[in-house]
Amino acid sequence: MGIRHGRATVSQSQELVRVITTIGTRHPGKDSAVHIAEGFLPVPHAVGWAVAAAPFVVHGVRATVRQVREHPEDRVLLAAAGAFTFILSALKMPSVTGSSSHPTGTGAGAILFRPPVMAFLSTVVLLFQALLLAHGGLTTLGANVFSMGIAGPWVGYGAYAALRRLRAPLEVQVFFAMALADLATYLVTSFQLALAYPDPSVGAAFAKFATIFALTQVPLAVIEGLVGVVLFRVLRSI
Amino acid sequence: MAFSIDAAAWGSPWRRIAVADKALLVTGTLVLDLLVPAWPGTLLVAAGLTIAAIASARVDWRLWLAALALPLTFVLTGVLSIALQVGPPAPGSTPWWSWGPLAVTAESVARAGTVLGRSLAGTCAVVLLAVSTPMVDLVDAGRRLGVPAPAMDIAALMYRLLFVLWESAVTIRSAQAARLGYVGLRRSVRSFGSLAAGVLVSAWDRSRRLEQGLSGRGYTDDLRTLRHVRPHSPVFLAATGAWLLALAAIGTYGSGVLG
Amino acid sequence: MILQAEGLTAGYRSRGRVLDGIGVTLAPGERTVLLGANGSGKTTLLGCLSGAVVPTGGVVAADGIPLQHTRRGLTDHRRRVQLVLQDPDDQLFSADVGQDVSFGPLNLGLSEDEARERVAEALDLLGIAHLGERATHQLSYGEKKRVAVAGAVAMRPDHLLLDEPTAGLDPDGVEDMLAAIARLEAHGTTITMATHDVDLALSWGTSAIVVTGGRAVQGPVAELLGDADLVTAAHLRIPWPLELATRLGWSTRPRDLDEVLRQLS
Amino acid sequence: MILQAEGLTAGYRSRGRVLDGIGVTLAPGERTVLLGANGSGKTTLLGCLSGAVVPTGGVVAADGIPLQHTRRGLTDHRRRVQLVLQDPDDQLFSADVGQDVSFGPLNLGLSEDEARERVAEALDLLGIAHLGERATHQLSYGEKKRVAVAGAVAMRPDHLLLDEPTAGLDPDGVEDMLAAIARLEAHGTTITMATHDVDLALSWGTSAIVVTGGRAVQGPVAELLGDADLVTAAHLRIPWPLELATRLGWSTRPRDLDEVLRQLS
Repeated sequence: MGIRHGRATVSQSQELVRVITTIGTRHPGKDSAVHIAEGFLPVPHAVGWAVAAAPFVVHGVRATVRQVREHPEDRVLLAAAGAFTFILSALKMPSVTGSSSHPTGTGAGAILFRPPVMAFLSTVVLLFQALLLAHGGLTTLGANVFSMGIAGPWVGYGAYAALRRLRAPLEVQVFFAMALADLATYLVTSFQLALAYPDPSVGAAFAKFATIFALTQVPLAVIEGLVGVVLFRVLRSI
Repeated sequence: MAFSIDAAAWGSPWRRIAVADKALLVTGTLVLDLLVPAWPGTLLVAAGLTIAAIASARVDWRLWLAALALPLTFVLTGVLSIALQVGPPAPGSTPWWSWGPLAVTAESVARAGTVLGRSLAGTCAVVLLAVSTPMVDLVDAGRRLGVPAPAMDIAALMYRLLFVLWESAVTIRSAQAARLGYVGLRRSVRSFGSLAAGVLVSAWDRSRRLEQGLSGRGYTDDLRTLRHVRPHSPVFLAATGAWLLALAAIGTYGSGVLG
Repeated sequence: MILQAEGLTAGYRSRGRVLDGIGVTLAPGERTVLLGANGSGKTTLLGCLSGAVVPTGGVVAADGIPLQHTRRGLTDHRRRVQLVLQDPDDQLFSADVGQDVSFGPLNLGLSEDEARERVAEALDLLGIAHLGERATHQLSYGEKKRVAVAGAVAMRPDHLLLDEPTAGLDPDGVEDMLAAIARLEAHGTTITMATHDVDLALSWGTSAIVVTGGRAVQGPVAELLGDADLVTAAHLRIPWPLELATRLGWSTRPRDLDEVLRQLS
Repeated sequence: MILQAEGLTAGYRSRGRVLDGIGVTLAPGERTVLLGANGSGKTTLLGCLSGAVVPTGGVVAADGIPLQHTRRGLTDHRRRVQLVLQDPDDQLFSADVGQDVSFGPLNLGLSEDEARERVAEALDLLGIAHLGERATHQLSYGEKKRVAVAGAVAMRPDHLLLDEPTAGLDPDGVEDMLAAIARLEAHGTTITMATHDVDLALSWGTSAIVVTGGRAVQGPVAELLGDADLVTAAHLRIPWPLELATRLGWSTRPRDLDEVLRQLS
């Protein structure tokens, strides 16, 4: 036995087709339906959502800075938390429909690290997603931070806190925190799109966007909730 | 080796250009992209940036196309949703197709076309920044802009840990798949949940170890390092200026002609 | 079962082609060692053979039947070929050892009793029956490595591919791992291991695959590792018994200390 | 500078006492190898010597002056003693190689220009000047390991403690690392390394420290590694040249292939 030679030559056009069709298997975070892509929002909307998100992010940065001034070692821990959020959102989740989908992970983040910190970490995560995965955008960053970094974590955290007060089992708390955080993110995104393209009215447009994205997002939210239950079960057993 | 955009950025000839210069090109283009009439403005933007990317920034054309295709799912879903109207068509619109409360009109298709163009051109601009500027350079730029050091330290560490954790995630996932953990939805959800837990545990473990490693290197508060100093490039700035002016001029002229 | 690869190509856009037309054969009864520099593509090759990596060209075949990268094809393949990677930390994802080892059997659809039996058998073969109820994060590195192998063994594969099974172990740990591997072989499993340790490769292996420049050369281990040109090209080192034999002008190829001593006396 | 430990005890709540009264001396001009089984406490001992781990008892002293575990005392100590951990991912925090290496010098309070000079010197000594602007995550394992050493070298320490510097490297990578270590020695740095590779320990080291059961034995490397009782107790293995010499009844202690050949001829 020796070295084997011979390799098929692939034409450029075949190569192109192959690159485009296989990128999803090699590239994390190919397609999620929840981040508004670059160029999708008119200038007033892009600016408006950035202004709306800014106070939360600034508050998050302040909270984070205060925390690491007191505990310098938390710098690495918080970075690990952010990296975890990014990785989770870049992983392909099992899906019912067969289309690939990614968890938002903001529900778990909100429970583990609290919403203010998540506002800051999510901003960095979204910036990384825009620049490392061409996922989301820069002019749409404010809108995406609002839906994924603010609305999602607060709704998730709210559900978690309310169910905790009601003494619901941990599994139930986690399921609803994760699922509702995901749902809230997608509903806010639908609302943002409806506001930008109110055709003919914001209400009708919201119903339209919400319905179309619901096809992928509702099963996804349920699965994300179930994944959360497994996640916290494993964490508790360690 | 999943992050091909990042890999391209580290080897880009445009890495030598100051981040501020590139930021001017990209943000200027992004703003004009949203302001100029979409057709033919956005096509011009996309074409110009593609030429700049492939001819000057030496981006592999396969990577360029693949990166532009990444937001495709969202863009197509979004654009088709905009083309589809719900409720009675506005007075004066030209209906092309209707079914019950649903309608597609010339105006809604035009709007969808506008968004499609802006999204394509905008994605070109963001990807051009992404393939020519590694994250560390952007973090340094953030520090110069006065973002608090701890926040930038966390962003920089996040970027570093990302790759370490990604390796873990890929390994855990393939180990699970090898033992048939992704056969059937039920098992898949369980495996994915324990994958998430595994990555989180590994994140904690890594952060604790890195914290110890750093304290051995004298880490007390800020993570001070040397920064790359890249002078402004007059040629690049002149070209950027000319490009933005041309875009603005065509935009103004175009809106006069096309209304 | 004979596991083969032919004309295998694989690569990543950022690094170019890692494997560039590779053909190898893993036959039952052989002990194959896989050698090559860091980054030469050893791990990618193991990934292709196990089905974890989809090659860009070429085929992987089990008993002559090409592997289909469909859900069905991969499931069948994974029952017969198992890969254990170098770092055990990322392969143990359950809280305790027994749970982790039972992951595969339960996914095969076995009953709890059958799975329990498989777990006991696998732990036994690896010599770690006493660890069954321990928490995975409390184990030593060497114990973790053996648990990771047990997880694959519980699938009862025909072929077990091990990436650096002895790396990072102390000399006693290496001996324990090799003893466990010998028990697995006696149990009918064909073992292939990738290693940087050329002395170990020579003393343990029968067949060798040397990967260099995207290509692979396969042959008897003592022959390949004694080939100075190949060893240099592959950034390896000639094992000391072969180096000693060459320098003394022997025509034999001793594989370890005992064979050297026999030759000397 | 002589680095010493006396009566050192250390432990973790979960594992009990790891070091139980250890005394060692690291003298300039010596090449000390630290040997012991996985979990024997080698890494803990290195941690104590570098100041990273606070011992529960005993002292670490530099030129006879005991180390104080205050911020001031530790800062002084770290200028002179640097530890490089086994896994480079535990120490490299920056995604940019040059920036990472500059961390130590800037922490010493050096100016940017001086720091830049130190970075260039350190990368040069490690033979990785070409990696200065590369991304940490794109490096091979061997390259990462050398960058981690460069980060310590940029502090210009008198003593460099390396935990498993050659583990996981291919034979070429091991050679590159040893060549870099030789340059550092020529530059005046005293090197101590912990390793599982007894053959390497014998051929490279002059003095050895064997850690077993919480205690340490220090002596000439060929003597300790030829001591069958000690080697067995410490879960090690006798290096092949010493084993060969014993089996052939030689009175000499050859350290590597060349010395074996000289004896044979």
